[in-house]
Amino acid sequence: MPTFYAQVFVTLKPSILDPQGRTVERALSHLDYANVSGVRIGKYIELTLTGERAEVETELAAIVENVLSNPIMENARWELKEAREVAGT
Amino acid sequence: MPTFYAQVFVTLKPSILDPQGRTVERALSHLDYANVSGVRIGKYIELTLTGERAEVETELAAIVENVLSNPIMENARWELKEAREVAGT
Amino acid sequence: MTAANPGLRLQAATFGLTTEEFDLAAERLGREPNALEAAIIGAMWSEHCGYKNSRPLFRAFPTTGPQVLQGPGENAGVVDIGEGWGVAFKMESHNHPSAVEPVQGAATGVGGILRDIFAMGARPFAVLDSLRFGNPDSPRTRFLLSGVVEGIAHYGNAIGVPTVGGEVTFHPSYQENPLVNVMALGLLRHEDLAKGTMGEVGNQIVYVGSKTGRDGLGGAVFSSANLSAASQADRPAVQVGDPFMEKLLLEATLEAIQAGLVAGVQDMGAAGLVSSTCEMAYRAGLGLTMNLDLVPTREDGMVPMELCLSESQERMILVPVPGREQELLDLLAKWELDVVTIGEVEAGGRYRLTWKGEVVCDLPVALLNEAPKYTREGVESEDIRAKRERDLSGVPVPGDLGAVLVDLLSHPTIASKRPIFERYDHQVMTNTVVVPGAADAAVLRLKGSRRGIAATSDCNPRFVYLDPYRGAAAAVAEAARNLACVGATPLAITDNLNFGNPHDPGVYYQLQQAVAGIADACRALNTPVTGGNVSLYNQYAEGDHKVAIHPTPTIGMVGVLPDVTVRATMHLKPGPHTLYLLGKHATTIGASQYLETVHGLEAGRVPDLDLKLEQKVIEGTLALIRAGLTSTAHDCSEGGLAVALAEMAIAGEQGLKVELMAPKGVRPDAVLFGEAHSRVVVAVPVGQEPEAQALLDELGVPFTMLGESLPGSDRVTILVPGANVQLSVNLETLKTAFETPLREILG
Amino acid sequence: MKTAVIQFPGSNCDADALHAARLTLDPDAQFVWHTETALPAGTELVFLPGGFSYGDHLRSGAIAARSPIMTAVKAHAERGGYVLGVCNGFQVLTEARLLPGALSRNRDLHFHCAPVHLRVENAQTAFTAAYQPGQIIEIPIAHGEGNYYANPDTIARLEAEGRVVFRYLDNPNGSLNDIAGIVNEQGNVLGMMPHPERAVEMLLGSEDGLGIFESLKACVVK
Ligand SMILES: Nc1ncnc2c1ncn2[C@@H]1O[C@H](COP(=O)(O)OP(=O)(O)O)[C@@H](O)[C@H]1O
Ligand SMILES: [Mg+2]
Repeated sequence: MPTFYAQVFVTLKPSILDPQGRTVERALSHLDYANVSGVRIGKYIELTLTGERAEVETELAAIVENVLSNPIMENARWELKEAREVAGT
Repeated sequence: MPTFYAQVFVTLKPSILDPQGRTVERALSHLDYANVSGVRIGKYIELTLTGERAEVETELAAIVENVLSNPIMENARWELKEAREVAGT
Repeated sequence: MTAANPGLRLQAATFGLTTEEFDLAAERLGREPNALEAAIIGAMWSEHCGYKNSRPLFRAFPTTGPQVLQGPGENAGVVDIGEGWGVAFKMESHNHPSAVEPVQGAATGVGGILRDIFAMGARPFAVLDSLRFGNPDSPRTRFLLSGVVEGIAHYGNAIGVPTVGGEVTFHPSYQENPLVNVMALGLLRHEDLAKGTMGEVGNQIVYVGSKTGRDGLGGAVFSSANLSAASQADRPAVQVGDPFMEKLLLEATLEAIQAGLVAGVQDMGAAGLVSSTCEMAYRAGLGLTMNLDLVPTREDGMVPMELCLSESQERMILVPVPGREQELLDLLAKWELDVVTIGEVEAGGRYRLTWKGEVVCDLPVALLNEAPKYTREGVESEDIRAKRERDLSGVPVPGDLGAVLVDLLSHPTIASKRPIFERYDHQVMTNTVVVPGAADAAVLRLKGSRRGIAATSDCNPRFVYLDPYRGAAAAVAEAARNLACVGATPLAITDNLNFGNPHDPGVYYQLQQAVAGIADACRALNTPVTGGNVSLYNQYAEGDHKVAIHPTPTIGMVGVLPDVTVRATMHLKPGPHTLYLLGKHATTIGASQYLETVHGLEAGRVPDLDLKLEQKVIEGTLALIRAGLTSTAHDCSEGGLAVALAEMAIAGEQGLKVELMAPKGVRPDAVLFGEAHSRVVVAVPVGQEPEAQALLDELGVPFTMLGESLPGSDRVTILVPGANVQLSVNLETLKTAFETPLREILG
Repeated sequence: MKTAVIQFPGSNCDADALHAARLTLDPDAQFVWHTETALPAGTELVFLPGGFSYGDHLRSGAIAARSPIMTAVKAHAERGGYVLGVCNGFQVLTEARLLPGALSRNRDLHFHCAPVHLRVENAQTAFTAAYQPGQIIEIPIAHGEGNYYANPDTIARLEAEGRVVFRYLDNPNGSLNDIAGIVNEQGNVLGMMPHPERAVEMLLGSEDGLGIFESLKACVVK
């Protein structure tokens, strides 16, 4: 059965302020890295799934929606690559 | 001066324990999402920089290395897109 | 048996062995060890596991007494607190890991000491952290301090053991090499006391907890090796802790011990699988064979050396009671931990490891556990002697002593640590009766009993630096005094000996003298040593020039309150009180924080320590508290009497007025800020003075009346009539000076 | 009032919750392990304790909210049974959608353990009847992720319906509208960040948490 590598990106909704991002931004300006703005910190999740593409996609969508993110404050998107497409793996 | 959107991906080095990933993986199996393995949880950071591409790239590299990631435990990679290249922004 | 490699001897150093040690091992073994065996010997003979430089000195320690249920030699000591209850306690350092990666270094330090406690069959119920950092204004110190505090909070808060006390001091000698000493206490019923033994021949050896990865490889060696630019290369050796996994391991282990399924248990700490299993075999006087192929691994392609020495966190070795193996395995499986039987206990005292069907290690258990012991020549450093003997009569008395008081209160070593302990959950488990910052020691109640348990950790490194014997003894005395100040009878200590490189005669002298000082003080105060930990090579190599830390023998002490409702705290209580000093006024500024902070001098003699007087002051303090004649007590330490009084006023949000009747010819700054030992300030409700004084006289406790508390007033007024000095400072000014500094450092 | 304290792996105020419940509500209060699918017969109050269920990995409360026992807890709540979620228990309730909104990282990114002052905004709920309206009480907090968020409509609704039960006088974590505790529409589910179970004995410094347990007790008597 084929193996897929999934990358999931979870970010805070734009309307919600991101204290961590703000802190990093402040730190950066103190360290005088100028011209930096809009720092937002989210999650980057990697996982491996096996199965036919169709089922894997449904399962991943469910996992992202029900577990990996909280729709009240977060947006999430994901990418799926089949193992053999992935160079060097 | 051009504006760039940077995406930074910070992941734990392969040989470093990822307690989060381990716990999430086990939880997923309990929620019977079968066939999921190799869950690793990292950071996904977005930021905006302005300047000429060359300087922006040097600055970003430094920021990622010194502030956004902890080289003792983490690997980091980044992508840079110039604002006008980015669709819908 | 994998053949020995002739070239190995030349690489002895890579295994943390000198060529002499390598030859000694080969001689005892009757052959050259192979590479794996050499690495195992190197790890077991490292200071951290083998105590080759320190153990011989420990003979001086008193380790017995009716209150001692378990002395040195196990994972932690245990004292009897009555009613069938015992308290297991132990302190351990994680200095070098914290210097490299403060968050994980400190977090795994907490995890490690907690495992030592529940390996005794005790449920951890309190943590104290003793921290030392360099120059408070340097970015590195900010980085280390905030990282270490975050790490301790992360681990302790998550696993749900309150962090109820500790100390934080700043001195340049810790700039590159901070100290992170963590003490943990656990509660057990006498009958549940567990031991780190393999039990009897034929017993199974069960591995439980996290899988083994390449974490902190060679950590035991790493943490005993000089910290230098080379430690950049050690960085992948960082270990990551998981308090969630530890919580499961804790509950599973205690459930198994209480169910009577466990014949022996020990955590995998420094030098991981090897040190735990061969210490257990040694204690049982037996041998074992383990199959390394069965070790659960997190990564592919791990080789025996990695499997043996990995310091992956949250792992234990359990030895089932014969015949109940399956019950134990089932119980552990319920907690979703990796559980594997990896070997069996044998007669004959060999430590045998197989891998891929081949014997890869076959060593005598005794050889591994009997590291060579070194007693060296200690010689006091000339320039330290010179500093101590320095004549201080020329030091001017500042004009504005009120300003000095404010300066001292705002020195980070003295200033309030609230910004730190507010990041620790100090109330989880709902036992914390006296919270951090409220008194000289933490007090916890014991549910279902009237008793209370008190704990403290203390050391004044400046004292130890200037006079290792007296300074170390003073640390024990201060710890006992701090317990008395909350109403607890001191029971026993654990120690954490943080020193520089023992090959340096000056450092070895400090170690020798400090151990002797601890031993004598423990005898005098009837607080035996139940265990401890040694951390040497605490120095930073910059080229060929080495900076050793101040010698820092941290003392952790535990005491018991017969009735937890009968206790004292340091804040001045409502209503008029008369203030007394138990003990005698200070007569010297030698070795004081004042001398260092205000005059930039780290010099002078450490004040005399009279342990009989100390005992009297402790008795007097306890008597007053238990007779209900005071509920306010605070000892004098850094900053002396003036700082102690100011702290009591700040905490009580009221003023006070005292007259310090010092002996003739004593400098006022000595009376105010000198750091004489054996002094406690108490507040007696107006009207009860006669009773209080009678009691003190009866006990033969020297004391002087100082003055009165001033409820409703906002001025702290201190007079030294002998030197017609009067200082009077507004409470708000003192409060701000006291409360701001650490907020600023921590951001 | 028959009380069940839910235990998740990583709960660490479970014993505290049980101790407080036995002291104030139900001498026979019991633990219920997260893998159970049913509550003990006759359970009237479900107490979701504080802690770091599943190590707070991913999002605090996220994994616990999806464990087997929560199905039974939801059913219990729908039947009108009482549910009290404290700290991590509050986080679990929001993740389980038994309460609106979410709790995110404290504004200053730090864990805070300290006594805080709360105003009792609604003294007519099953959890607060024993307090005076507007009464100021002192209860400890101990959390790193207590920053309450909900979208503007939800906040408006919570305020309009008097479902903000406790409000911080001095907001420690950045919660919108200084919200410290809220109830669901039916008023039988309370989530709060402060720890009332740490404030039921003078020996530990405050008894201001007793009101919550006394209120609940009164409910069954009538
Ligand atoms: N400074 C000391 N004073 C007294 N006993 C000590 C000291 N250092 C170590 N010990 C004892 O030696 C034994 C091994 O110490 P250690 O290796 O720190 O324990 P662990 O293996 O749990 O880390 C323990 O029983 C410990 O209490
Ligand atoms: Mg140990």
